[in-house]
Amino acid sequence: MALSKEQIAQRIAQELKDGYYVNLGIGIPTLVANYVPEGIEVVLQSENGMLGMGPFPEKGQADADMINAGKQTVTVLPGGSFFDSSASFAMIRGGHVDLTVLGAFEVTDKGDIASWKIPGKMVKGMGGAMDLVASAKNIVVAMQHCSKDGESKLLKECTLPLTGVACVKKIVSDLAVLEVTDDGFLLLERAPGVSVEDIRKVTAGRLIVNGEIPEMKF
Amino acid sequence: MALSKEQIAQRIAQELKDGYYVNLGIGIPTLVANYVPEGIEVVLQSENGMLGMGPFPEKGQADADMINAGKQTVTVLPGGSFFDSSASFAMIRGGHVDLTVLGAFEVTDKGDIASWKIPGKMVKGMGGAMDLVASAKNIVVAMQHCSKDGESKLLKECTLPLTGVACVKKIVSDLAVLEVTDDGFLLLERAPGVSVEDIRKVTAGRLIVNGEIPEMKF
Amino acid sequence: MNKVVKNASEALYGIRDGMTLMVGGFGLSGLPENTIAALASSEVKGLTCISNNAGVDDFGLGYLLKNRQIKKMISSYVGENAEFERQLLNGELEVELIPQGTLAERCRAGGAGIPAFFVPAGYGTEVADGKEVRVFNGKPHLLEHALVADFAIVKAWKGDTHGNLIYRHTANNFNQAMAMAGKITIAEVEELVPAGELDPNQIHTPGIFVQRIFQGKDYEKRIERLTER
Amino acid sequence: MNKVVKNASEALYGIRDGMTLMVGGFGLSGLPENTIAALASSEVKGLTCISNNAGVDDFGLGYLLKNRQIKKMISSYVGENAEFERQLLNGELEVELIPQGTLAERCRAGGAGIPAFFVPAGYGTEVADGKEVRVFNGKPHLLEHALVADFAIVKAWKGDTHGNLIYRHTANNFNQAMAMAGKITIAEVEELVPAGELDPNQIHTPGIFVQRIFQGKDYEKRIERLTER
Repeated sequence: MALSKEQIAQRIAQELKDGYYVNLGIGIPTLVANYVPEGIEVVLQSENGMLGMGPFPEKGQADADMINAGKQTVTVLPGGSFFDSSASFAMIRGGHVDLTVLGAFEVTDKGDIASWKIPGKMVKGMGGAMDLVASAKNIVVAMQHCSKDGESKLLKECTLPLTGVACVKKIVSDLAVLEVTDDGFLLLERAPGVSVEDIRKVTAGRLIVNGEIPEMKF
Repeated sequence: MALSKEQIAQRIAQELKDGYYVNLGIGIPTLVANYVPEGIEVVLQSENGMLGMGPFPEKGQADADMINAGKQTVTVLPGGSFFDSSASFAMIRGGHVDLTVLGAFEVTDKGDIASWKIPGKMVKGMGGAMDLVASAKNIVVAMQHCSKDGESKLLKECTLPLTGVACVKKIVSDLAVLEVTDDGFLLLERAPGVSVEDIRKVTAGRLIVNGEIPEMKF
Repeated sequence: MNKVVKNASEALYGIRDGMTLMVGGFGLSGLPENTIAALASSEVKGLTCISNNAGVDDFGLGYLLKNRQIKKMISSYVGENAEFERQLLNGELEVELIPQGTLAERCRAGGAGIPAFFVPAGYGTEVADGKEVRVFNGKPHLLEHALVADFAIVKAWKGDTHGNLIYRHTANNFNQAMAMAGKITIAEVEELVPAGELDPNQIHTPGIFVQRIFQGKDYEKRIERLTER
Repeated sequence: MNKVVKNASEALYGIRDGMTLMVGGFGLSGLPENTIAALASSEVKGLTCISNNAGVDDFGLGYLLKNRQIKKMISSYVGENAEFERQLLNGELEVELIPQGTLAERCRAGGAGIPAFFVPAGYGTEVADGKEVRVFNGKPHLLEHALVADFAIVKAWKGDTHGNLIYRHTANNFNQAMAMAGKITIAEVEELVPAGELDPNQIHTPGIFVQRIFQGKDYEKRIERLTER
């Protein structure tokens, strides 16, 4: 059965390691913060200018001067810090963020990603996504494997304008966990009850299946 | 009569305008701070990382964490600030400092300056001088007109390695005030009792004398 | 060294049609509300605004958009504004989109006298169109140029008469880099104090970058996405 | 997220002959005294040290020079050190001189993922030898490259267990930019506090840049040029 958004986030949370600095994009990636494994401490960066982002504020405690990159009101945890946007992207560009999680419209088997613009629709802008994908040491994409009409979003070539090239390292979709390798998408794990064949049918890019593919564990 | 070092500094202080941010080099330029005209407020920058540099500390009040670019202990005035060296040179390089005063071994009638290296002598390094001369909006050089053996230091071409090219705007020597123009050194003022002819004799670069040249006033 | 002006209108002295403005803030946070309001009630038009976002319909730069005072927006994300969309689709507004980190760094570079620098962001995308590409450490980078503005308009929490500024929390955002890059930088602050009252170790924007400062009033500090536990 | 190590020796774990080190400080101010002392009593040699100055004979990097642990110095000003001069004149030491502002910016760029940038400093001088020249706004500029280091060693006033740092007065100097550019950044502080005790608005170096931190001891904080009124 395909994963829910929460389950995708939960699976991505297993990629976290103790001591990681992590940037979580808008949407499913934001949910990852709810599933940080026991005994692991990570620091969340928000690219508008904070480290140590905490949960949303208690009712009545919201502060207009403390928002995240999605413009939501947030809190700061002990050990956090605030800084200007050029310093924030110095951290990102300089490779100091250990893991970046973001959503995508499409990815390719070479690690290209399209996530910001759909021709014919109003352009909202790339925000920090191009900076993040161009510089992150480790990028995990959280996405649906197919569009609503069942078209694969894991492609040989993106059909939409690119956000970055050859940058995605891992994909956690509602159906599978895949690693981007020189030879294409290496299938690592299946969603519970989803077969390799199910995944193969909806993966338009090169798919590599080596031996037995385990189900994801939660 | 040739000016003393204090008089050179005093004359340069007349170049200060209210509201100026000023960087004073080591040596004679440092003395300029003692002659800021009445009613004029300037802020001194020290390129290691402070604005609002004040006088030397009272006896027993020196703080190892508060030094100027010459490594002397100093104080900070109300309205001052501390910052890192990259921010400090951002101010300098970005043209935010209104006036830079520094010493020189040699200058040319095109505004080139040599101030950091004497072949055969131990090289100490350029410190911040190259950054300062390359970016200052307005550079005044405080210097002796001649070497100890009477050789002119206001030349057509520098004989020593350059600190910067075409950057000096004005020179206050012990003998004269000169402006660097497209046509050479324009003589603006004479030291008291020094004749135009005296100056001409020890100025190897192109000297322009237009009409009556007034004596400096203190 | 007193840079205090009475209010936003006085701070905007010299602004003219067709000028380039940097406007600090991210989303609706850290916006120079008073100065934007004064601009909106002025006649100035044909502005090029460099600002990470374009406000919402009835707040921030949305006011200037509604009045048709903006000719061009240079931003990284502009997606919350119906009037913006209408003008863009009608060809009444030019838009240049820049990756957020590149935008921040281009502002800092403008203030820091660095005319151009290389970054990896945007390589292989439409952002790279017409830009010089060079490989460093095996990775392609784009040459990006500094941005400067006729006026930079920023908002800080506290400021002093010398123009020193301290921002609060994430309301710093683009204000600090933009404050460096204005030929004239206007700072409005929630609390204006005499020089000497701010700790010189805690200044985010040293006064050398600020030409005019005033105490703002009636801050609405609107929250775009109130999110509670 | 506890980055605290016991002392300088533990902080230097992994340092090897021939590595490149950035060492914060300006003159003798803001020097990582404990870490330099631990280096001096270690066997490590063949170091390339990036530091604005080279210490004096019996303080700062002078200790390492005396021990012949430094192969090359990259600095802007090195003029206060007789042993340095002796080694240089004997060809025992390499020296690369870089304008001070360019040096600071190259360190920041190394930390900020900007591989190269243009500056006007040094154009027309020997510093320009072999460098690309390009004219921007009618003014020639040199292309300068980022600096990074295997270890950056910095000194702060206060720090917390997450590695957040606050500098005091002009003892900030090169520490902040260098802290960004170390593959491993070691911070020694005069006062180490638990995470949460420092105001998050006043952090000069966010902990993300710091891998190891410890509370230094017995700071001499020598004054190079005591000047009183």
